[in-house]
Amino acid sequence: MSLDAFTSVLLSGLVLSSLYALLASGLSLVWTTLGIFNFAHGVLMAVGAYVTWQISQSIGETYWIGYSIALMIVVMVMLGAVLEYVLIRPFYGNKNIVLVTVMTTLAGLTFLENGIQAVWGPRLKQLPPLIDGNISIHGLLTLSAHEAVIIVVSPLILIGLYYFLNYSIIGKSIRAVGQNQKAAKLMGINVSRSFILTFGLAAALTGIAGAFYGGLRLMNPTMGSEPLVKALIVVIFGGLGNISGTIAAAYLIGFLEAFLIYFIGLYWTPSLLFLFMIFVLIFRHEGLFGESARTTT
Amino acid sequence: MSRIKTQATVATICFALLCFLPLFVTDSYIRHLMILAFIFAVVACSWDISLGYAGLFNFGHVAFFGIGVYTTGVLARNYGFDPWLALPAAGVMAGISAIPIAIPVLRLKGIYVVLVTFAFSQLCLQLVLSQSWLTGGSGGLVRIPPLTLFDYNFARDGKFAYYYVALVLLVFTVIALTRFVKTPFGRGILALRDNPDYAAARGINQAAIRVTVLVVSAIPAGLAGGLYCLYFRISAPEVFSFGTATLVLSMLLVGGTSTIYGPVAAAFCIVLFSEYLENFPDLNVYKHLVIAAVIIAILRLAPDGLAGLAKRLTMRLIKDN
Amino acid sequence: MTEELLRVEGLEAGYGAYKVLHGVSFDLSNGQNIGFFGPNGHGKTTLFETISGLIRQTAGKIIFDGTDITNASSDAIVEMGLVHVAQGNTLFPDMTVMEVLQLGAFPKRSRQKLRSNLDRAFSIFPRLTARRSSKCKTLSGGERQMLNLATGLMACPRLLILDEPTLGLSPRLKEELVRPISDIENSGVSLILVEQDLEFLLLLVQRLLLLNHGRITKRIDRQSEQVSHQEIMEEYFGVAVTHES
Amino acid sequence: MSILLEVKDVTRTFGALKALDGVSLSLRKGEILGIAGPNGSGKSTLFNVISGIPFHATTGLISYDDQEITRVRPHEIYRAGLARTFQKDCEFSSLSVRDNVLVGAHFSSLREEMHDDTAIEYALDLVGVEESKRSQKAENLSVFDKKRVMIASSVVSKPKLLMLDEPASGLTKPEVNQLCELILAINRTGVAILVIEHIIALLLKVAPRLLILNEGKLLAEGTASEIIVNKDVIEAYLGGSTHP
Repeated sequence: MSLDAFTSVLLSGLVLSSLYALLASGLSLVWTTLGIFNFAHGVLMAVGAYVTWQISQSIGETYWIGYSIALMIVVMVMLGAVLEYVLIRPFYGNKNIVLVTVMTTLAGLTFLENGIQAVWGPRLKQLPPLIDGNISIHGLLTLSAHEAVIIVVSPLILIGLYYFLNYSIIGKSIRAVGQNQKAAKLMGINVSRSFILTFGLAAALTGIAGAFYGGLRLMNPTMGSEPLVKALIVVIFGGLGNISGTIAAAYLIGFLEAFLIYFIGLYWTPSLLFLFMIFVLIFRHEGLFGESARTTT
Repeated sequence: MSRIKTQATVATICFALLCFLPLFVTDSYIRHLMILAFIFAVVACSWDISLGYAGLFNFGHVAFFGIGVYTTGVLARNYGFDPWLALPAAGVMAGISAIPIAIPVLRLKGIYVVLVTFAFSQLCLQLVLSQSWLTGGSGGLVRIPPLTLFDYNFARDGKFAYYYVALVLLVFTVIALTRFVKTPFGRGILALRDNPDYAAARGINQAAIRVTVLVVSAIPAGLAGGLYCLYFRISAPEVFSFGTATLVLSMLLVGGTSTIYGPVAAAFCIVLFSEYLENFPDLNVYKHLVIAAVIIAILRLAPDGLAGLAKRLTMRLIKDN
Repeated sequence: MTEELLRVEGLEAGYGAYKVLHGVSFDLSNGQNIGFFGPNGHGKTTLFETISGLIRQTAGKIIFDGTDITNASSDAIVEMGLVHVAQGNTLFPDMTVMEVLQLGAFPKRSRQKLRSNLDRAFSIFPRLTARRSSKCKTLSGGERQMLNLATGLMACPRLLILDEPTLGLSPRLKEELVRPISDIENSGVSLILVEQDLEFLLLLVQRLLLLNHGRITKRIDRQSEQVSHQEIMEEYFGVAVTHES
Repeated sequence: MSILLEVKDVTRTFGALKALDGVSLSLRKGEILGIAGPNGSGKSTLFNVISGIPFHATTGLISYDDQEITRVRPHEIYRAGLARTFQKDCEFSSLSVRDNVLVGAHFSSLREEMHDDTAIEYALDLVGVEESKRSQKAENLSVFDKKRVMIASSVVSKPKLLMLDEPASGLTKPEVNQLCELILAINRTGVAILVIEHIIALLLKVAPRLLILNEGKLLAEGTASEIIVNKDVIEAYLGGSTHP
């Protein structure tokens, strides 16, 4: 493996990892707090990208794309809240909630995917990069400025998320709801408000990933489905309900994937990843980084 | 009239109607829709055994269907097997592949079962995609030989013969599964789902039940896959996709779990409803939006599915009379 | 001091078709403490979960400090100062002692007093000071109970419901809890205390209520009546005791 | 009479907590033995480790009918003739009353003898569930009927030992009396019975011999009249550790 190839694998691994981490942390957050698995999570990435595109079209392309992204985050938080209200809330207390919400979130996925198609049509779109141009370091390593932003900003967002969850009272209350709902209620925490907030937060994180992605590749309504499956593998590796484990796993899987593709090719890589996932589930279903698993319903 | 008798009567009438339908309906498009409904009804009601009756969040059931599609496709297309042999082989193969799936499922519960079975179906998809020498990769296998009987070609009779093959498969599946869940062993499956600790205290071996359940539910799904392949004469990787899983799962949940006949009824409703929407070309992009919204609405308004709704309605009728 | 703090009238509640409470009524004035006892499975926990808004009642009324809280949400009830420390509460396994205490002060009325309440909690339960950065799941049974109590205090309660705070504790640990609980009492908080241990209850409360089959079947006023062990044993073990002996 | 169940020095720990701390007991064939103790004294844990549901003992030895069953899987323990009941969730909710009992019969060692339904009807007769309720779903029954059906689903397998986990919880006084009659009637058919209760009253009526558990240890053992005057027992129940 030449140094050149090595650095390019490393870079693509870093970009992938960053996007997976944003996506998977939201997925994991929803699982931890609400105890449900949101299959509509991936499509939110596409929604985020398209909404950003729409905003940037409306306010004019002379404005920096970052403003559109900021507005998109607001929209995504509201959309997340609406999804929680429509897809999850009616089924609290249902003894089959895990199963029913698998179905409702799948239906949500279908709805949003086709909704995008209906609203924005099938024509492929692309977002402008956050920063134009390329960065070259000692001629060793060349990457676009946009990729560099992704690599730098994503960890910052995740660190922010980590601090929010661990050091703010609202973040702590979200974690508390995930660990023991009854005790949280008895402490005066409004559980349904926490749920809505969690969903909104997860949607925003995913939307950001979508906006980043939309600056890298062409957008389409199903652009979130493959990353969702990857995020799922990440969440399993990191341990369900373990945010720091999830983030670590995202970077591990991102690199692993980049190197596997390089060494064994595009075709065998997904099979191997799924095989790993099954083995992790069988032998260590608390994940590689988890110490204790949430007891499932 | 007791509920069971009513059910039996309704089922017999439906069966008789379906038997004679092709004699009156010569439109091959309607026959085609019925064949689709029959095949998906088999997949949906066999899924009900693991998901509804056993309460296993098995999300990989469609993989059994896909395994059936590819077993028949590979045997009939690549190895020149007689389609009549390749069809049962699909059931056998699906049944056998249920055993490796059962192993992780034995140790896990809840959402972990969803995830591991989901991973299994994704693994199947990836294997199919990567082994193009055998499976045709993302292009799939095409020009698979159809069913024939002596010189009679099933593919050239306006969907007449396939209609009956699919109907027979559905009727046998429904009868076999209904009987299966009524046996004492079948009662044990429900007992284990309702109360695992108590079930263990009454001699029920969880591992044995789970393996049996997965194998029994996989066989009809595999057969349905085999028939699907011989009918469409292709094996395409889409059968493992999210879309197929969503479609069948919606039949199951809209129909109502642990009823068998509920998912069958829902399969008809959903296939026909989604085809009916095709009549409105303007609606085309909105078709899936409408279906998704209807599914959410039904889950919300009738948490036990159509079967639960039907039961409540008959109860009310009985009370009123 | 005789101003009424809590009044429960004809409360009925249960789980689905299974009714647990068949019309429970009692009241409590400001500064007063009452104790509940009675066999397990007779509705004590259900009663308190209904009062604190976790379970909806099917009939009856709950008045706290002059406000009808019958249909209030659990967070609104805590916000008013009615705090329920649940039985054998496992708290939040992956959170540290400090975090749990901070969450105890989640209600707005207690947030400004976070610092002073923390100091108070650590002075009542010095053992928690050393464990402040340990995760809950590593705590011993006794430490958990202390954290439970301390967390309840963090919310600035006016009425504190303690559901079996000594469950599963050794006699020595039980004894250790008497002082903190009476400290809480002396700080002007009213208590509803549930205990299996009668002696323990009698140390801390003025009035005893026996909950039997979802009804209050006996009320004992400590000031006016001499509590007879024999009598309580009979209630507790059923008539069979007197018949056999 | 020979020994049917022998528990030797059994311990069960959960992390730092010792739920059972060196408990030993033995039960003869056909005997009724009562086990009482305050909450958290380890009664249920004792039942759990004997039946293997949902966990086994940490250390110690349990033998049943001269065979060691300390780590045997729970469904095999049942097939060997040791049936237990539960304090809560006492039904297979979606099954009919008859099917609740059928499951108990079908998965026992008696499967081959189950040619007809007479055994099921007999078991339901024995516990006194009315004919009219037998086709209903078990979840619609009253608490007492659910408990009776659960007992029927165990006696139908002709167990040698029946373990009743707080059978009187949630019952009214007249129902408790009926339950006592039922326990005695089952015992007369030769079944040994181990019953745990929080309320001693029930035990006093049915069990000639009693054990009292407290804090995971055996506190006292003796006949009913010996137990209720035992100082340690009164103290364990009503406290007193804080008072001289």
